[in-house]
Amino acid sequence: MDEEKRAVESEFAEGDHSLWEDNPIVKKLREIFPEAIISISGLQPYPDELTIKVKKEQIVKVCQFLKDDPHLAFNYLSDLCGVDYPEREERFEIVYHLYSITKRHRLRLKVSVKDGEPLPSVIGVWQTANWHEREAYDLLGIPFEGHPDLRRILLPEDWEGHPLRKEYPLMGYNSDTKPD
Amino acid sequence: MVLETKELLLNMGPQHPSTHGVLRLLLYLEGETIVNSDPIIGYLHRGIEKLAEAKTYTQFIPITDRLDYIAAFPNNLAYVQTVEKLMSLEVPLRAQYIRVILTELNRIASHLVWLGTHAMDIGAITVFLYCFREREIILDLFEMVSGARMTVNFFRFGGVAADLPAEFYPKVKEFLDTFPAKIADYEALLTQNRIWLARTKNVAVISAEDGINWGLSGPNLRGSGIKWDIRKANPYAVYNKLDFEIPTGQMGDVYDRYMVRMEEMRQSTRIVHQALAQMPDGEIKGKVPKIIKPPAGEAYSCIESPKGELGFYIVSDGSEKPYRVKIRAPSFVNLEALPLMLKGGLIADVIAAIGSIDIVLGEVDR
Amino acid sequence: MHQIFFWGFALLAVFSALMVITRRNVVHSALFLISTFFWVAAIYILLEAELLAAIQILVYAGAIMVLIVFTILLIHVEETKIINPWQRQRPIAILLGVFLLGEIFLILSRALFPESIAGTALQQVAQEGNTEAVGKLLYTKYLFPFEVASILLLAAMIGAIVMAKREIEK
Amino acid sequence: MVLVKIIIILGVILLVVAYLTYLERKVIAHLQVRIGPMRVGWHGLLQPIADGLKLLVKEDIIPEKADKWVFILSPIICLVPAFVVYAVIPFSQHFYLANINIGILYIISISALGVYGIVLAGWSSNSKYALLGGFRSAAQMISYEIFLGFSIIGPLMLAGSLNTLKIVEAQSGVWFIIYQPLAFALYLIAGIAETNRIPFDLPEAETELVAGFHTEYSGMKFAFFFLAEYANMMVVSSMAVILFLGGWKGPFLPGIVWFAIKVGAFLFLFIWLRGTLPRYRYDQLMRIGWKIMFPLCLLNIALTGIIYYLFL
Repeated sequence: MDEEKRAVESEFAEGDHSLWEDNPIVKKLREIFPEAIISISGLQPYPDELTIKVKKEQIVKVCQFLKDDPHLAFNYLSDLCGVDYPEREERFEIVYHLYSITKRHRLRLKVSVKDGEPLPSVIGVWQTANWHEREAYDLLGIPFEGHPDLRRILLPEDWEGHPLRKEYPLMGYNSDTKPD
Repeated sequence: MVLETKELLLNMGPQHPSTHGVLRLLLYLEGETIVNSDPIIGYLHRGIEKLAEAKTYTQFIPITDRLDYIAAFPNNLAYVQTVEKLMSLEVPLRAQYIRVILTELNRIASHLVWLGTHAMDIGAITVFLYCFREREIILDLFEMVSGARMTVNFFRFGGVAADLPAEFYPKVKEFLDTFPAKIADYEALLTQNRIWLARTKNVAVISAEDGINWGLSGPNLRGSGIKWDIRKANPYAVYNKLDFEIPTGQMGDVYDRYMVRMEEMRQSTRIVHQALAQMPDGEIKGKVPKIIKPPAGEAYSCIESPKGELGFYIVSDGSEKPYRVKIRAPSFVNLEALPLMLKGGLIADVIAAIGSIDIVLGEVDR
Repeated sequence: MHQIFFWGFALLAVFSALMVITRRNVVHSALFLISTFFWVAAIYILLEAELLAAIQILVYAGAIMVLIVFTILLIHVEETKIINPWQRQRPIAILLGVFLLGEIFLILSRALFPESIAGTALQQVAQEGNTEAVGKLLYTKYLFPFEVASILLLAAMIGAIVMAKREIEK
Repeated sequence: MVLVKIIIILGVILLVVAYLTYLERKVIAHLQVRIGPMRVGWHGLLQPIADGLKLLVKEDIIPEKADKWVFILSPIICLVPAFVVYAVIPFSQHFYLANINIGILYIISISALGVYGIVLAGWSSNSKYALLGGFRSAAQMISYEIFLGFSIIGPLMLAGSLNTLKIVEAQSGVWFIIYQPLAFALYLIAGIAETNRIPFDLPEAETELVAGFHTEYSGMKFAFFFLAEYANMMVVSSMAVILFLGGWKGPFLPGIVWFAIKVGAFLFLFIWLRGTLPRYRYDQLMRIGWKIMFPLCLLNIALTGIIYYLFL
């Protein structure tokens, strides 16, 4: 566990900023939202792995800007999901995969929230976020603020717990069956 | 006396002949006109993403077969490709070509299932049987290659499980030579048919702008006129060496989506032809460590599956098991836009619309 | 033989008619009304008025009642079941009933139908058959009332469409 | 004597209807490069009987919330008119049950009653799919009955009679299909719609309304609806043969054989269409009916009247 924890922490908290600083997307964002960016990372040498972590209060603003700016034009939200890091203080990381159909480039946005802490919804920016956010709420229990219809999507209404949290047992809480 | 009209709530599914699996749709009707609708999913939820965290990287390959179970090769490819990106693995050229051949054949098979069921939903039963006749040949080819017809579990990190058998080549050539005539057969039954036109033109329309906003991908978005295909836009495997067209529609109605997929089948035939001609000799598997242990990090990689953008987001903590796997399933996102397409339509349009967005519930629910 | 059939049909018709007004379920009432029409048509056949019988079934049982049933089905039957069939309309209904009965009695006893019409009609039927006789009478002697009735029905139809039509906001 | 005839006709019709289902399955199968039923008897020839037996012994389910009596009555209401109309159909010059003056009117008025079976089945099942199916068929059948009625007025004017025998006799020289091609086309469309067949099979559109009005039916009651549909197909075909194709008339072969051949051709057409065409949508069906077929029917009647008055 310790080894795991260290590995995860090192990748996401530290990250190698310098390699990405020349990227035009990073430059633009640094210029417009100098205080919103927490960190910049991403797997090299893939330009579509650019990852920017931002402050959660700013997420909707940043998203709206990324979508509206004619040079960035991130008009397409590919995916939105949550990742659980139980050992961190801000336990959940919500990952937005943006894509620009006109410019053909990708960007990964990230924010972190504590357990139970509401995150502003980005439905206003991309309609498609609706079901993705419901899924994140369903499987991880992340509440989204301003979501018009936040209810479980994959699991039944009366389901207990959020399966993708790390402490959730693989076979569920009330299962009689044992894993092989 | 004032007569009040009441909204009728119709529960379509989860057991219904044309919801293509276990999709449940709540339809709020006024007469037969749809005022609102709410897709309810999750009946096939198997917790695949949770399962991934408990399996090793290799153990998860067969599980990807069960996502979009009528197009298993693309699922394999998307997953394998993401792990390869994470580990910076080289894939030999021959393996790349084998991957392309099989995924394109699978695209044809998937589109044939779509066409057959879609046409049957609208009442043309014969097309269904014609389509399954051709799909049978493709499944036989898959069996020849992988030993399985549907859950193929064939791609490996850094390559493929085995080389194509010698008897594969004549069979696939024969199929490719006869298939365009078969497409013409389907089209003869549908494309110019007045009833087909009446049922599909201007039905379940979605504009390009809405399509992007709601995250549509694949043929559904191309039907609305957006010329975006990941094979061309961000080429993976060896697609940049192959020559093919991206068909698009204009209106974004059921008919355009139909025409796009019909043309895609022809283009896939072309691609397989070229790939077979260009395929070099050589290794089918690159240098891969015995134990798959990607360095800590994260990667997202997507392909153009028959349904649209199929992406895998994998977070690795450096161990043998993935820390988190998120599957960006095209059907899940495409289904989300269904209520938008249905609004103001009739009950009969519901099945035309469901058929036209080509969802597979295994992928929607995961 | 004739007599037995007549009484059988007549009793069935009256029985059905009674069931129409006593059933609480509107759909059942409608079903019995159809059966009433059917038995009345049977009596027409006994009177050798086949055309009338066929028209009776075609128009009343086959068309008008279908529309009535159609309308009834659109209403929630559970709600209509609660309504008491014996309502305040009773006095008016009795009044109208008595009036109608008196009318029928008058017609039958004084034989208000002129002999001559009945006579010629019967002759024509014998000569050229039922259908032709009805057709000829309708288009010669009764042309004016026939056309007036058509216009009336047309007006009613247009009125119904105008009333039922409502703007559907997009 | 009449009773014997009734029994013969009913028996034959039942058998033919049963084998019509077999024919349909075989023809469709061959259209779809399959072979169809092969297991029961030689080339599956006993399949309809096996099917009948299966339906007979199957559990008969009545939904708890259904209106029991109406639910039971509906299949009967549906089936009886479909068989009663055969009383006036002349299978050959001498083989018929009744020769009445208003033959065609009789067929139309009796078959008009069949719609109750469908509407009430839809209502009494207490299921939304069945109800929607019932509504659709009510609207469809009422409308298309009108077009059916109007489309045959042309031939009736030419024959100058409603009597089925006289109509056939009037076609001794030329079949009415030559004089009345438009009426024939209209009749055919209306007939297909009236029998709820593809492309007008909306009341039971499987893929939308599950099975439409008979979703909740099983066993023999379901079989009744099934039989009624096929019996109606035969009625519509027989009427077409009588009104447009000269009934039993034809060279060499005996009348009844000619009649069977002509009816068979129609039935094949019905099946062929099912193997080829998709299904119309409800509003499209209504639009075709009222905005295209109805004016054409009226036009045909007017033209027939004018030509008849001027030239004949």
